[in-house]
Amino acid sequence: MAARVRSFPDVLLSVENISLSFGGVKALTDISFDIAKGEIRAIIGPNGAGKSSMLNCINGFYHPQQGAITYKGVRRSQMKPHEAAEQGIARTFQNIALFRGMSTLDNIMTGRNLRMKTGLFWQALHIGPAQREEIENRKAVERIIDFLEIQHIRKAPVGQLPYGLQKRVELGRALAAEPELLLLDEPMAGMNIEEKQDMCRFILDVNDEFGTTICLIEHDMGVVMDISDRVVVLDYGKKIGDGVPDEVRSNEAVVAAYLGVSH
Amino acid sequence: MGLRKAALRKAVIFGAAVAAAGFVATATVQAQTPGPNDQFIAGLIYRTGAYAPNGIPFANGIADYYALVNARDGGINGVKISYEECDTAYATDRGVECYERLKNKGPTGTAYVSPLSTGITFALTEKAPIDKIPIISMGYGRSESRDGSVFQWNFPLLGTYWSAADIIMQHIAKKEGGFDKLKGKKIVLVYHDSPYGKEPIALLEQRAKMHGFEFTPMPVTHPGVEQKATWLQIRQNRPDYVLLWGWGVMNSTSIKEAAAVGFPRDKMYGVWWSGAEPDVRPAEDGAKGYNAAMLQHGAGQFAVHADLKKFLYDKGQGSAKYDETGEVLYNRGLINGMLGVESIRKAQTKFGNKPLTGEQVRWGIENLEISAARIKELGFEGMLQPMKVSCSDHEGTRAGRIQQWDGKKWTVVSEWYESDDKVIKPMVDAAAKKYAEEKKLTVRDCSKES
Amino acid sequence: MLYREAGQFKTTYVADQQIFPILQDRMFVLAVIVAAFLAVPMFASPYLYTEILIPFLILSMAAIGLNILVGYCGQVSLGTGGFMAVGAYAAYNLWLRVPEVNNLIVVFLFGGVMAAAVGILFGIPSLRIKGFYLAVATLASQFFLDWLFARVKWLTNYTPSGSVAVGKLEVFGWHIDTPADRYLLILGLVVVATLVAKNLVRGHIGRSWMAIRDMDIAAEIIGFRPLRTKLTAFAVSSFFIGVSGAMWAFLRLGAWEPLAFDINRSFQILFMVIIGGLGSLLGSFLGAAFIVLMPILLNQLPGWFGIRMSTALLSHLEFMVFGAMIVFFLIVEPHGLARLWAVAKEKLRLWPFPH
Amino acid sequence: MLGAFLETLIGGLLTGVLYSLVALGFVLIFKASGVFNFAQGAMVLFAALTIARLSGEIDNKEVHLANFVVAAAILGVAVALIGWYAWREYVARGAGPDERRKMQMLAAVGALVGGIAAYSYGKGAWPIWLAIAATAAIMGLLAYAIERLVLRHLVNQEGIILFMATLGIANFLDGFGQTLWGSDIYKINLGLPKDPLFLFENVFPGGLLVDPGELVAAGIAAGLVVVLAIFFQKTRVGRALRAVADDHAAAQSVGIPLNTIWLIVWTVSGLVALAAGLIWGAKLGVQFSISLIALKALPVLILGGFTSVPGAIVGGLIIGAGEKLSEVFLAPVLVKAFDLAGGGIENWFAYMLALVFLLFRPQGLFGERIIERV
Repeated sequence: MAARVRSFPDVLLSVENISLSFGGVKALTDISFDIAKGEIRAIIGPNGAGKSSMLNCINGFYHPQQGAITYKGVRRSQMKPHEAAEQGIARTFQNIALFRGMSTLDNIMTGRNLRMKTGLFWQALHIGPAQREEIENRKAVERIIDFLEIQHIRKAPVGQLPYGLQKRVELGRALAAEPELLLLDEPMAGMNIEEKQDMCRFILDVNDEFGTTICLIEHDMGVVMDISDRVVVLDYGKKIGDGVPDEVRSNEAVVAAYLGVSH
Repeated sequence: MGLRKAALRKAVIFGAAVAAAGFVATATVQAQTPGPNDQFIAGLIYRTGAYAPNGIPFANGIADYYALVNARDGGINGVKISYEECDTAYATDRGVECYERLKNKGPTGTAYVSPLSTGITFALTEKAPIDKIPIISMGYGRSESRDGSVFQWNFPLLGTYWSAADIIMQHIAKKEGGFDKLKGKKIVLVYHDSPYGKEPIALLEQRAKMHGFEFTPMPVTHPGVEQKATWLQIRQNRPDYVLLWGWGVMNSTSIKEAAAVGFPRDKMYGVWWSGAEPDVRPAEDGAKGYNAAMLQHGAGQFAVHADLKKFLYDKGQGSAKYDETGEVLYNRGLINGMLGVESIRKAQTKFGNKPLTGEQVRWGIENLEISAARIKELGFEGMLQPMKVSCSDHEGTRAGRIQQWDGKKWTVVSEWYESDDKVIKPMVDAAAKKYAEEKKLTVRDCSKES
Repeated sequence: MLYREAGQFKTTYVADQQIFPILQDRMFVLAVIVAAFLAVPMFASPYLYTEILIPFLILSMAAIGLNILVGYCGQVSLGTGGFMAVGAYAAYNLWLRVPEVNNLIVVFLFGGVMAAAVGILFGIPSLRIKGFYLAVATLASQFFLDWLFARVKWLTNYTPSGSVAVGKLEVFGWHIDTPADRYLLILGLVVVATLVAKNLVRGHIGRSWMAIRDMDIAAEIIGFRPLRTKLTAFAVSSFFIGVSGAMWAFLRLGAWEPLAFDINRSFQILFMVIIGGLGSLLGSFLGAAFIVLMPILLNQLPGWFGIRMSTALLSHLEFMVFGAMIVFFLIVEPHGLARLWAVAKEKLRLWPFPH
Repeated sequence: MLGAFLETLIGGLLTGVLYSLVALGFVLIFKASGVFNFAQGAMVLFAALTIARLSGEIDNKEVHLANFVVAAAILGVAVALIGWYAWREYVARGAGPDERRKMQMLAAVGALVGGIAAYSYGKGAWPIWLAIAATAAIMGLLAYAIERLVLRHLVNQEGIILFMATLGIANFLDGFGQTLWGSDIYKINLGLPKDPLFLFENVFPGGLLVDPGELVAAGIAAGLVVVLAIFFQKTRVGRALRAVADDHAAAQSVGIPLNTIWLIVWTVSGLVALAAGLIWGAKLGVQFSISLIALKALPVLILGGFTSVPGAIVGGLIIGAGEKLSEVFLAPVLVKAFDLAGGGIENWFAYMLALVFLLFRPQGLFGERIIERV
């Protein structure tokens, strides 16, 4: 499958000159790039390149010492993670971060939490608005369960599911929030070919059907080049390449970084 | 799972072993369920926990007296006493559980209950009128409960904490040369932070107001092993006297800390619950000169002890060692037992020689009168003053003395004092009235009681 | 063979979201509740009421409260006794000072609300402090509250002894005098409280607690506000604990002092939650039953076999066996009695076909 | 005023050293096994009771024969179980020299315990050093029993489960110790000086009060802390302990036997309990109440950190001084201002102090900053 060439006029999020360090250790240095509305954007780079740190900055978990992030036209330097979530940024995690004590259904329901507003009183009685709200959201979650083809594990505790399914549930939880921007941290790590194909299909479908903008980190170059519209490459916390897959593939610095050539 | 199975097997073996050992060790002692003609008495005592050193001798004394009555007299006018202990560990909730468990035992339920804890007394005060079981809180409990018109079921026999505090203050005043000499003096109360320790504060505040001395209460938290800050403050404030309202290990710790900060022990006065051997012995020489009020009796062996030796200890049936039967708290247990037995005896004159209900025994206590002759007959001469209980006076007597520890034994160092009813009576009336109003109780008219 | 769910299909989400989706479970629970309300009063003795059923029910409610905090939200607290005391003393002061409010339910709710407020206050450090640090930090509330009720004279209506007592009680004109009255009132409140707790933990609030418990960072990134979620848990938990504290004081003790709510109470309730099962409402009941019954049983067992041993030995043995049983249960089933129950049920469901 | 302040400060610091000692017992076990050992207080009581009863004059006042038989039976069962375990290992693995030595040690310890029991109930009091040595052996045995019977079966359980298990152990030990040795108040006579010292009497009116007994006790505690520090830093076992504390799995993978390490660390904290019991017992008398001093050490833990030995020491001093100073100088002010029924703020003040500190520094005094990752 050849790389797709699509055009995206609107910028959804732009990262400007971000620098982040932990007690003197530089994790990110002066990084800038943007994510356009509707595209699939990949961040690649060797281990320790700062990819996950970059996602953590975008959704407010880390606070970069320098630079700013503009999202939907609003520029901010600091933000709390739940604020990012409220503005429509959802994500999955490199190491599965499901709520192990809960069932698949409940895990995905947590993704709807921002849309569930009834207060303690109605919740305590579990009638009227609370029950209506629960059922409405349950319907939405059931659509996601159908979409991800995980009906059979609906009531199973997630801790006991195989790895691939857990990843899928985690994607479901992120989707349940109906995000505008979906951050995926290595969604296919540790999967076999079949599982990867399934996951690719889900990602592309999400992008197509719901118009969700996706930013993903992935190591499998084949997958990245196939599904992403644009790719940004990090190495040692610095940006060394940015562009459509074909450009990146031919970028010398990128090739050097991946082949381990010293520079 | 193998691990768990192994653990399970192990625990089963272990539990079985514990149980078996327990059975073997105790099978020699036969069970005593109260018979149909026995007078049942529940014993809320403690031989465990933080207050065991003081609880054990008292529990031994009370148990021995009942055993003596059974062995020597064949019971109270032929009605055998069936006595069962329940360990409260000085904890209110456990005490209430013990009470609930034992209150209906035997043919007529327990004759009365002596909780040996002011906290438990407070809790049972609410239950007694419903269950119709009298409470003998000898030398402890609610001070205002001596007013029988409101507290029909409470009997703080031989003295309340207000009486105790008043007797100590009278003694101090006498040493200083009169109450008017107390003006400007500093008196500190070091107290166990519980209803027990707080009881005397009201009276001492009243006396402070009357005589113009400066009164400072200083609480010590349960169980009272940490008193450094308290005694450093005492050292810095240099009070003229320190009153001690402690219990258990708190008492000896206070005396030790007093020695450690160099506060003169002969300026320390304990209540009668802070004046026994376990309180002074651990402090060794540090306790020399320490004073305490006496609940009538002191240490020493009297006529009744000869009976105890003859009927119990010579047969190996005593609870303690015979040498220890003259200790202060053991003697107090004896007296508590005796007053209970005499109350039942009194009640039998009206209701007949058979097991009596708590309600009947209540009448017995309220009409209890023990003359000097009777005291002698019972073998308690030298331990007790004559007393008379009535509807309006559930205390019976308000007399007390002061004793001093000379490093080896307690010696009586004062004459008899009687607490001043001019001070106490109005306080009792006011407090009882407040209680009755809070609880919306109907008050008895004592003038109409026979 | 009776315990089968075959043939019970759920056609609506409402049906699927019932508390007990299996018909037999529903019948069983209903039967237990009916029996508790109707059958028990026919044979129960005052001792059974006052020393077993009433403490069991009240402490079950406290255990439910603590379970919400520890089991559902993952915040270990050793301050339960203190919050019970808040409930008790708040209720006492309302009852005493506003005689117009003579309805016990209102009094208890007030106790619960005050406890919730205090719970929120002491829950604030949970944002920064985690795990055992938080557990020990909650002891601060325990000791502070103990002290407060022993020292501030107004709270105890200037009683010289610091011990307070309540008198005649009533609910909507129903005088609560006998143990049976107390039992029925408590039972009613506990049933309602359990239902409320169940509704909360199965709704979005409950999910937010569990999310914080299972992985607080992920929960925050998904959009939960950690502080608000934790404080909700502290508030709801303390509310239940406060109501149970008020019930403990009014309906169990009648007269009490701060010592009734000391640190041992906190440990006792934590025991119930752990032995019963973290994150299980059923476990709260099982744990409470175990912890209430075990000491009484151990204390009386030798007597039933006609053995009389010295009181001290009996008490010490009780300590030892109790301690050993705690360890034993933790080894056999760290997830608590509720898990044992669930395993048994699962077996029953498949019986007689083990696989 | 300055005199009063200094005096209180000194008294607080001396008390603080003892808090440090108890806290140290907590820290050792938490560091090596992640267990928040609430039985530390019960261990202090058990050790103190054992010393007091072995060295004290013999009177069987309330230790009835029946109690003794039960206690001996329980102890016997415990020893037998351990023996059974060792035997199983012996059969399963073949008689390695290690196993044989273990069994010999076991037999020796069992015999020692039996000897102690028989001797102490048959004859007179022991000299204090012998009582201490025997108690040390018993604490070792206790550690062994706890490791075998409890901890081994709770490996990989959550912290709170382990915490609850230690509460169970604490219950058991409280009952066991008192069944065995009685619940009266007993003396430990270390010959500590009792008369108060008054220093600088020409500088401060009345002099500065120092309790020489506490001074000696603090000296012993400080010495013990130094010994422990050397043990941790310089010896092979100490290094292994630190390795285990850092990473269980890694330590195991390089061949450090986890069970042995746990045994050692529980024994060491048993010895720390012994020292604490000795000092507190000599000061206050030995009674059930001293098992409650464990509560006093908890604010030290959160202030100093659960895993930091220097934290326990410095934390203990701060808490000790803080609570005494607050009680002596702050409490009277509060009492006046709010018309309270007496002070007594030291019980919660230490916790509040630690709590407020934690709000600003969640990792404690000497902990490292926590970086959260996803």
